[in-house]
Amino acid sequence: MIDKGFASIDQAVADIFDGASVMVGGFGTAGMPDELIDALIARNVGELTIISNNAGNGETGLAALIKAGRVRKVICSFPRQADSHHFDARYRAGEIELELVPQGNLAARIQAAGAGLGAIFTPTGFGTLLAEGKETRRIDGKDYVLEYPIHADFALIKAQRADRWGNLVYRKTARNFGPIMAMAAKTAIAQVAEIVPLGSLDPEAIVTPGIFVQRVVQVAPGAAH
Amino acid sequence: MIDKGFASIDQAVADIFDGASVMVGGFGTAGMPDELIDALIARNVGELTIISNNAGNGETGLAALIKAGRVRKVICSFPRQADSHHFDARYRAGEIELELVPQGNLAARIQAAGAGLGAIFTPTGFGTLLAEGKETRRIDGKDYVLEYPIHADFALIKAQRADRWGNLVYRKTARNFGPIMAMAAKTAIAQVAEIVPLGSLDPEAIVTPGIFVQRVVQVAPGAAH
Amino acid sequence: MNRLNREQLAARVARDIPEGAYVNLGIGLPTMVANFLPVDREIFLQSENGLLGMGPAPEPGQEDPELINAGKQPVTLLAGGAFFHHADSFAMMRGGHIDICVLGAFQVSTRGDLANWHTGEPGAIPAVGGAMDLAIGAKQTFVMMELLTKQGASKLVERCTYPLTGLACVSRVYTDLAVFDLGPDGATVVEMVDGLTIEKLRELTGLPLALAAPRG
Amino acid sequence: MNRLNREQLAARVARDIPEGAYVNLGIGLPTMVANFLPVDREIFLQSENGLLGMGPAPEPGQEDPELINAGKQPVTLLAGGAFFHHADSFAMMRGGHIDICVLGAFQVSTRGDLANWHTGEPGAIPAVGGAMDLAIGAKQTFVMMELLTKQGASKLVERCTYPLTGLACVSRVYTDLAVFDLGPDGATVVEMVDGLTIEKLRELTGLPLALAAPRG
Repeated sequence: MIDKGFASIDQAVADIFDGASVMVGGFGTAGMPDELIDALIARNVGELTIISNNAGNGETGLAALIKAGRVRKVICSFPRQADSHHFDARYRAGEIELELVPQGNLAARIQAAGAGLGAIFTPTGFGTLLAEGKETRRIDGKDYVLEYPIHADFALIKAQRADRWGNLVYRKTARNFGPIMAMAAKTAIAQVAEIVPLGSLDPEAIVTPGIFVQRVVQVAPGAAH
Repeated sequence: MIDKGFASIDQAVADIFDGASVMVGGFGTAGMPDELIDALIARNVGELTIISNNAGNGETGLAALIKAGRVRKVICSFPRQADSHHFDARYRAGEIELELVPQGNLAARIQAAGAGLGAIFTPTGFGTLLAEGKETRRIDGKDYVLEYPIHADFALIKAQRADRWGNLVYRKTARNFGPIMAMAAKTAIAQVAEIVPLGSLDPEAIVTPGIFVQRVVQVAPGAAH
Repeated sequence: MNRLNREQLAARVARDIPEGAYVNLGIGLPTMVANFLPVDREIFLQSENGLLGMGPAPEPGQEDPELINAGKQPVTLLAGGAFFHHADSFAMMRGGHIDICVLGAFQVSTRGDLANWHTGEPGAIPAVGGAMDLAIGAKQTFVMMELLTKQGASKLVERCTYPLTGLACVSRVYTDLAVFDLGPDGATVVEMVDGLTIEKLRELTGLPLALAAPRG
Repeated sequence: MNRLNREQLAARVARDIPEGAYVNLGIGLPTMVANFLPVDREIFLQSENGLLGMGPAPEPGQEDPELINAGKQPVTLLAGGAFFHHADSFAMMRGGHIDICVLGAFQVSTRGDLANWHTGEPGAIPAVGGAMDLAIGAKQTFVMMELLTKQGASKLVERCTYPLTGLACVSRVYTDLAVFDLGPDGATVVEMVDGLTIEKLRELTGLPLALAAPRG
């Protein structure tokens, strides 16, 4: 019997290794897998490459991971925010590398990785600093930039409900990058509010089929672990 | 008030023009928008380019459109079937052009059109007859073929339920190409079993948001129109 | 000279958004346009973090941290709205399914180049978000901004000096002093506030502005 | 020499599919493998027309024309199954999420090239379906076929003469006479039916087959 459920959140992240590339879901705090990130911080691995839309807010989640000095590189669209002081400090100190990617290209490159494409021509960014040095091409009278897929060793995402096969449904705008990150990572780990019995998720409404999810772990809202 | 519902199926296809490119959903007969195709046949326009997975079965749907001599070109993955005699005859007579596309590339090219990409590097077909003459590239040790998006003037698809904003949900494996064809066509026309009041579709379970759908028309199962 | 205030400017933009339009309102000033959309028009607001059919801010106490807009403010969902993931959301944008995108700007060139993501100051940490995708994706990109900087320099320029967000992507600019249509032939003044003349506007901007023929 | 019949061959393939595997079974002979999967293993069958967690054929009278497999036969969905659209379905394939794909073949070369979509006969109408995507997408592609044509020619060949489906994509071939592992160094015989010798197999195929070391 296949059960992708993990009893503890610490076990779910136990094999994330030094130097791993880790996708982290969430847009701002919506969909941010805080408890998975806390468990990752507790593991004391470093030199991580983080792929996420932002680079942490305030003192929790990604910001805490960065504060703890575990991150070597961030691939994101929007690192600078009013309360992104931990990223800012590390970046200004030259301790974190930043690859800035337009948000839609970030999504498209993650999706391309999940779908096994080798590269995509996207119009976004053409003629800007963020396309400097990149291959471009005019196709049907419009200009495009060649962008490559972004794969990752792990994805940490947050969903609302899962079953033991790893099928996921999300909640409102917390969905954001979750479905495509699950597809693009070798090991996708989802923290969910509830693990429900097999067959209780509507097969027409499953957003992420279990094939894209390797581990699920139930996290009571606000629970310690 | 926006109401994408059309009272008659004939009105829903009334502006499909000679020479138009028309995507037709369905995999075999599942998801095939038979009534929309019948309405199209009744319109007597020709020189159509049809993008669909198959090239018609038996005597109905696409097969009838082809039999009626309305189709100049078919872009599909699997034209030849035991009962595809109308396509076979027109093709052998040199009256229909065929662009054969591997099914996954067909899906990816349609999705790329909907997503505004200029081209994609896909591994499927590399080194085969279907990639002859196409640009190829080795990326990270793997070989890819450059494929271009497939756009269309119209998409004819079948869904289960719609609301007046054009939101769609599908039924089982009749979903197949519907969601991506809706994205790739200038005018997506969905025949549905039921038009429901706004707000009755679960926003978490809407498969095709209304932005991708221009017209919906309710077709009672088996009804004449 | 009657400069439009922020509310008046938002209301002016809102007037040009037709019923049935799919619209993305950028962070900051453009977000205010939502407050002035005529209640008798159904207009679909998209937010690139994954919702379509965005409604107004919730009542106090009704905020849901998982129902936010791209500016990370709490919002609501209208009946008929839908949620979707980021790749589908940006497919809406990049694929040309959004009719109108309204953005703020540091500078816009007369041929429609947009600069709104980065001041290019040494030491500034760059952040782009969805700006570049929004700029080039929609069928029409509108900019709303004050025409002049606090120092009196025109933000409508011959050529942007800030790093670009997108090339030739802005079709119309709404400012506190005038509305401009942009294109390969440069900027055309579509309307001006009371008391402003085309000569004065040319002087303020330093640009050879054309004047649109009065509408029938 | 005990040639495996179709059922035995399907059972042999089924034995090698581990619990938890995501598997796509091609049209025709490979579809039969489903009938022999051990009931004590949870194995996920994917069908490229948009379902995962495919169950057995429905009871007579329970067929649903909108619940079919890629061979257009009526099937069922297991509890825990899911539906999705064609782009997501082929992302599962092309993106390497499917563990094992089992396909039929006209020919397979010793380095794993596959020919299974087109005989190349003059006048034949070509049709490819998902064959090329399936061939190159899965982590492992298995072929099941009779080793010899009716005329006695080996379908495992040095070099395919039929038009190719994919290059170097097949890792293992199950036939009625033997099982072969394929790779850059050619074909290795993993197992043979009772009464068959490596010498005889070399003679039947005309290939310099290696013999795998017996397993511990």
